[in-house]
Amino acid sequence: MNFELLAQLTIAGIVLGSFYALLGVSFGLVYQTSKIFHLANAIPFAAGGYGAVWSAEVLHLPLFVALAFGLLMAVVFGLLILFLGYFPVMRRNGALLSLFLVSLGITVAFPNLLQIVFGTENIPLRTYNSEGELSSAFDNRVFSSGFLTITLIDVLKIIVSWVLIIAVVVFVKRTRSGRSITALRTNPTMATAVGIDRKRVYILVFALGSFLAGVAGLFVTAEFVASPVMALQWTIVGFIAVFFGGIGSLVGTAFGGLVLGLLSSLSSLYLPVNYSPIVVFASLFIILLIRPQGLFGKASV
Amino acid sequence: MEINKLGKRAAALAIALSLTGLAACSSSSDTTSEESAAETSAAETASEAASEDTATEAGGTCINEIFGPGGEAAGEGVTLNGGMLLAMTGAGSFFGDVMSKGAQLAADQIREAGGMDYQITIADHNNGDVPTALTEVKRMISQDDIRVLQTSYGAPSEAIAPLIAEAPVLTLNGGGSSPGQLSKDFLWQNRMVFAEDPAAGALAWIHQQYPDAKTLALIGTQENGVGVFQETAPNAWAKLTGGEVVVAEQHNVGDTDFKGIASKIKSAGADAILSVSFGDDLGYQVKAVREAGIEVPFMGIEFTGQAASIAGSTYDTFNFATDFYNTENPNPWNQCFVEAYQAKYGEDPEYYGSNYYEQVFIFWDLVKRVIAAGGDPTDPTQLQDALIADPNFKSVYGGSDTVVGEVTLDTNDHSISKPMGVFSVSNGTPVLEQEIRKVSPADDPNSALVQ
Amino acid sequence: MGYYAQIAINILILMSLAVSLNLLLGYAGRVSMAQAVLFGIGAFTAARLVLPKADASSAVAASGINYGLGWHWLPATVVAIGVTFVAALIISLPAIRLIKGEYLILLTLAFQLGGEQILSVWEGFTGGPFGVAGIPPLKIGDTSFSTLRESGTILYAGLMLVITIIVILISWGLGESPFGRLLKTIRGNETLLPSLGKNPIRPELLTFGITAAIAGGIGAFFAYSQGAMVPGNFSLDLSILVISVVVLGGTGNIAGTIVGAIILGGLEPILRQVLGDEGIPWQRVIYGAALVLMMIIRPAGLIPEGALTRIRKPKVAKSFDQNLNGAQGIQFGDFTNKRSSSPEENLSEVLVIEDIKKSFGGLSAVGGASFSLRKGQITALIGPNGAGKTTIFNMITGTLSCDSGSIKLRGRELTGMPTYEIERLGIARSFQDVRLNESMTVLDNVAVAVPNQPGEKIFNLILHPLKSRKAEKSVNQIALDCLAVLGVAQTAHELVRNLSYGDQKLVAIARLLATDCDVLLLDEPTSGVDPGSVNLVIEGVSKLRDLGKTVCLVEHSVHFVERLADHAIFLDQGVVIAEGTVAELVSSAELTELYFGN
Amino acid sequence: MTIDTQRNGLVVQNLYAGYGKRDVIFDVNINVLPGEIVGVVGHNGAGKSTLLKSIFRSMPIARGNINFGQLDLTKKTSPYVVAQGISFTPAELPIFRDLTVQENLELGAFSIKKRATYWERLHEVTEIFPVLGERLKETAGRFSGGQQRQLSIGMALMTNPKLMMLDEPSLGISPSVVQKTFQVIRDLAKERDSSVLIVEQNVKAMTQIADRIYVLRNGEVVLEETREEALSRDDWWDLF
Repeated sequence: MNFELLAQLTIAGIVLGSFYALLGVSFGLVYQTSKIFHLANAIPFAAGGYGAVWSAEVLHLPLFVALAFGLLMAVVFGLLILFLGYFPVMRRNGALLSLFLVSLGITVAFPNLLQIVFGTENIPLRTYNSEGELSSAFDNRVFSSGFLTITLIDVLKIIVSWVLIIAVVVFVKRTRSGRSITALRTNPTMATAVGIDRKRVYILVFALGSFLAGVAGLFVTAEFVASPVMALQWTIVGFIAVFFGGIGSLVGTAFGGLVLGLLSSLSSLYLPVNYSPIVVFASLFIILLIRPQGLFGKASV
Repeated sequence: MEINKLGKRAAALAIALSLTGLAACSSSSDTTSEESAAETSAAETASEAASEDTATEAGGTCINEIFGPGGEAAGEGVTLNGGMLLAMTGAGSFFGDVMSKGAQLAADQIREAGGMDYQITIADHNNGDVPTALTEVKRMISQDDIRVLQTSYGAPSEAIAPLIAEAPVLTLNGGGSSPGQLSKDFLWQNRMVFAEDPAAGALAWIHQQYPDAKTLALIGTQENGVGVFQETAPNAWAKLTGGEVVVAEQHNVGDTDFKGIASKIKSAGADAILSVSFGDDLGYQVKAVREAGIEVPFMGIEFTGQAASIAGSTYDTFNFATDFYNTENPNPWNQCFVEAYQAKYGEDPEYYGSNYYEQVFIFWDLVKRVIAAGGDPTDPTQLQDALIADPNFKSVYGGSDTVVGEVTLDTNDHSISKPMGVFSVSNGTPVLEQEIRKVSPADDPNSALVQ
Repeated sequence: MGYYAQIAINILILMSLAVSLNLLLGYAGRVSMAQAVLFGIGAFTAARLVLPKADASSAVAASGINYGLGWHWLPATVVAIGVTFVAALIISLPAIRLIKGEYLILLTLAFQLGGEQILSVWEGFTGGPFGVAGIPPLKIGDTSFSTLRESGTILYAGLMLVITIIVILISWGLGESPFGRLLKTIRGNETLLPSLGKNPIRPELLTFGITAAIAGGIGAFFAYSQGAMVPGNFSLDLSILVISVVVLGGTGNIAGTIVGAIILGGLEPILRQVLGDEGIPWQRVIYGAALVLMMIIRPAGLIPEGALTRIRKPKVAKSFDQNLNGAQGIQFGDFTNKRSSSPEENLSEVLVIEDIKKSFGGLSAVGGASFSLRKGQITALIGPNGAGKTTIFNMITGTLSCDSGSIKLRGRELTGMPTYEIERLGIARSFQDVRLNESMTVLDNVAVAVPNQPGEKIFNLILHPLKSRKAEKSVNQIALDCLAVLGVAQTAHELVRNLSYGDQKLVAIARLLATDCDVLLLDEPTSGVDPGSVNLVIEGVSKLRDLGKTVCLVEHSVHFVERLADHAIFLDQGVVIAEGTVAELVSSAELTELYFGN
Repeated sequence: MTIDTQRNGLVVQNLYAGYGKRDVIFDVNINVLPGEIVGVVGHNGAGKSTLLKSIFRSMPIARGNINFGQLDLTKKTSPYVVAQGISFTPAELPIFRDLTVQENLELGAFSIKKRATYWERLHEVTEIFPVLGERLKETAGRFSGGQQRQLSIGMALMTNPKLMMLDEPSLGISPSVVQKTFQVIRDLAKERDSSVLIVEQNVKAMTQIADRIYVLRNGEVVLEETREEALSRDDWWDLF
């Protein structure tokens, strides 16, 4: 056993897993409440990245304002999908599969719209410095200790993801609005009875979910670039984390994401890296067979 | 320029938004964005119009200087229908974009120089989807009556090989090589073919620069890796250093997370890295490797601005060995090309843009030869015969400030030889370090370094 | 022409995949995300088999990937179908047993994504990312269906049309057969089928397998038509596209799927033509937007299920009503599997229940009930809410196990038997809600209950199509007769969703009759029925008695029980408190207090 | 009957409602006067729950009018109805099992935005049902049936409703608890001058507290009478 490699892969796994957890909670919020296979979660992801890049370059916004603008765009686009896509179909009693198709349509159209509007090239996040020049907004620093290294963005990924996940969990658990989400999910009849507006809860979860997706998009943009297809490979990760960890619980989803990341990373201890998706999906397959409620889910579903 | 472009995009975004009904809510914001749209697009048109003139002049004159006068012998009055099979949407859309720009510029220049009328039809193969590629090529053959084709990507180009041989359609591939495309009738490569071609030279250069390096790590996709992984690299490396390959990892095209591979390389303590991946993947790799604290030389076989933008400053520690296209090359045709390209598109041409630009000139050359021989210049068979008879063509690669470069196609396996070099990157711009050449596996890898 | 033929081939392949998936998604109500990888397994299997044998002397043999076993395409196709069928069974066995709804989606999704990756790393089989090329074209006699040439492409389009028609016929034949009727009945109603004496697992597994086998077969023809392919062709995108076709067209009907395939398969080439080179990214935008719009405008699909069902006037056996008066009953002929002849046949107590108990988590629901059902009589179970009436029904029919006690049908112990076995011995039940498939016709809803139908076995449908068709006629006649007994035969060819609730209740009772069971348990036959129709339901139930059935019903409206029941059993907290005629029971002050509270 | 619309009486006129195209209740006319306790009894499936849900506007209605005081609820939605001071307690799973007692009560007060009011009410409710006060932090799902029922009524009280609608509050609890619960409901209603509309199968328990009773049979109102009349009735079976 190579312990150095084990340790480094564990770090990589935690970074990846934290990111998965973030995406899982983002998707899970929406999915648990609405049961929509919200493939279009990719849109707020990309909207976040492009919002930041665009506002920094065109509106000359400083870094943190640009990031905030990106998050705003993520939420705006997430809600647009809800209002223009899902609500009309729900009003007509469309089945979940119809909603899935709406989601799919949006997911097909959006990256191409981005390509038309912003061009095909990768756009790095750049801000205007004090001399009025456009320069890279974010220089990734590397921290190392002996064999092990971790970058600033990786550290931020871990911290921000878990802070946000905890914030969301606490919000859902402790606040009045947050509890309306749990209420609607666990007992829709009673939720109606106490005066919870279903539509409002949907708006809330889509806003929250899109916000988290936007954060994920910002990470990718800050670390690498914004590109039209930046989100597509990540959307499925959200689904899987949710089912891996357990449908009923956000905490389960978050840990599911973490385990998924660790599994994916640590599998390269023994196997070539391109086998890690096989390991991930095979373990998902097995978990679904043994524990259909997910790794951390409650027994009754 | 950059601001203008993004401003225009902002306007387009606003329009897209109002389409979806958002902007309808606030009419005031709508008008402002429209105004700014009007302003920026006016500015844009003005600058475009101004540059268009210079382009025409520069293009028209310099092309005639290099390729001779226009007129009937140069194909005036001949219409050649050409197709392009590219990635126009999705992950590879950047490549499709620059490839089509290169070809379009060439068509314009040739027309202005009094040459053939080259008509382009573009097809999207949807990032290498084989069924789409086959359908689209059939469409171009039967609907657009294409006689020549510019294809891209390995798998679709390989898949259409029987189709173009049957039609026939004289086809050039300038990006995306694979062993399966070799020696196929009517299918020719004008991109240096295999990852293994520059590999020996690249490794020899590493050995020369870092004589202590004994262990090597290999990264690649399954597409490009096989030959290098199994044969070229281990053999050449052993001959050069007596050392061995300690890591050999393949990944999927489009992967972005290379932390695992980087950790393995670090753990194995490799003294040098050779990657035969392409496109954006390479940018992600370099960044991951450097951020894992690995300081050893990293050698790739491609350079694109796209990958550089991903890797950011870490790309300055990157070397690559390839038939790199260099905008600075003083070769008169190249300078004529670069100027015209900048004038038309407002940006420097990319490596792939140049390959597809050259291809159209190869077609033109063949048309002229067939006309001279009294044949039908739109017959793909006659065009290919002309190519086989003399596989030498002018090139934007190589040459000098007075002489236009030249490339030769291999009439046996339909590959190409282009001048290759090992480059380093400085502030995001490649710098030639060492010219190299392709050598056979049996030869001493050191002979790949051009003295 | 060649291009249009190629487009036609593409659409036909998509159509075949979607039509077969519709069997699973539309008819059985199970979403599978793994259709693309199954399609790919078929394609690569066939390709490997038909590719020429490696020739050692060949110069390019070194690249070594485009070689196979050199088989003829026909056996290769058969093997491809078989391999895919087996692969599908491997995933579906656990999937269907353990996992429903969203879990099945995810399980198949995991299979798809994992499978995709395996295909792309398994170079020996798929050739890795470059895939295989040089797959020889299909040949019939001397005619080569090479899609390299225009003529060959047109020929292949013709061949593909024939294959698609075959796939449509198979899917339509299965979907509209008694087998498909079973599937539609399972959808959203897993508990119903066992109560009609049919095991739902096998048809579901078979459907999974057949859908996959068709995908595998089409995969083979895809391979021959392409000549080259890569693992990337069988990605999740394709699975999603196929599902989209089904959902867009409207699940559960083949016409919709055909239209869906033409639209989704044809939209891109049309947009391509209209928009030209400049509009390539716009194509996808418009395509996606169109999908969204179509779902907003028609969320149930372009042709919703049942929309095309023709409303015909049924040929009701006029003479039947008269026959009924002679209490002759319905002639089931061969269509019964009821093992009713036993030595105790003449017992007046058909079903004897002794001291059955059931508790849930410590709470006693049924605390030792004993009673019996008398032959040819209507027995009512009455009692306040929570008296355990429905629980007792569930225990009799085996949906709930008994903690203790015995249930004997004509002396035969039933406890521990699965529901469908119990039904085959002659006990059928209805449910409080009607549990009809609203998108099927009334006749189909009833016909599904007729036992022993040869057409429910795929084996018979394939090997004895005529016999199956003939049998189907008799089955329909039986169903029609059952409807006639309940007086709703005139609605036979209408969709259930167009019926009033009262009529739906009658149809549900007719379905019970069609099981040919002689002990019928009715759970609240009049609940939710509008006042105008209640009498019809009461009449209908009493006709069951006229036909000699032994009936037990749970009914809350004592008002109606009084008019129906010969005998009533008063239950409270799962214990029999009293028995007697309804009049006797309601006159008891003690029972009144129990019922209305104290 | 004339109704004083200045006060918050509930008036339901010619109501038809059901699921999809299928109506379950037909031409129902009922009213609840301010401060009055009204019971709706009937056999299972008679449409009692449907009636409550349509008044609460949590299911669509086909025809008819629903007025509460001067407010027309016919075209409104549940959150609006709650905001007007009408509470609804469903028959089954009337609590959030996974949440604690306190969280349940907080959700019961969902429509109350003022924090101070919430604390005040919490205090009141725990006084009425001391067991809830003692076990505020416990998960509600662990409670006995009777305690869960108390919690559900406590949740309804959190809004200090002008009209409480209870669907089968006796379901799943023992007779003695039923009696106690009903007594609490009656006392509260009288004390606060609020109205109560209860749906029950348990006729006797009903007659203990209701001022007036409607009998629903197969979706139709077959009888309306006062408590006194109901108490003297011995032919209940006829009405069921």
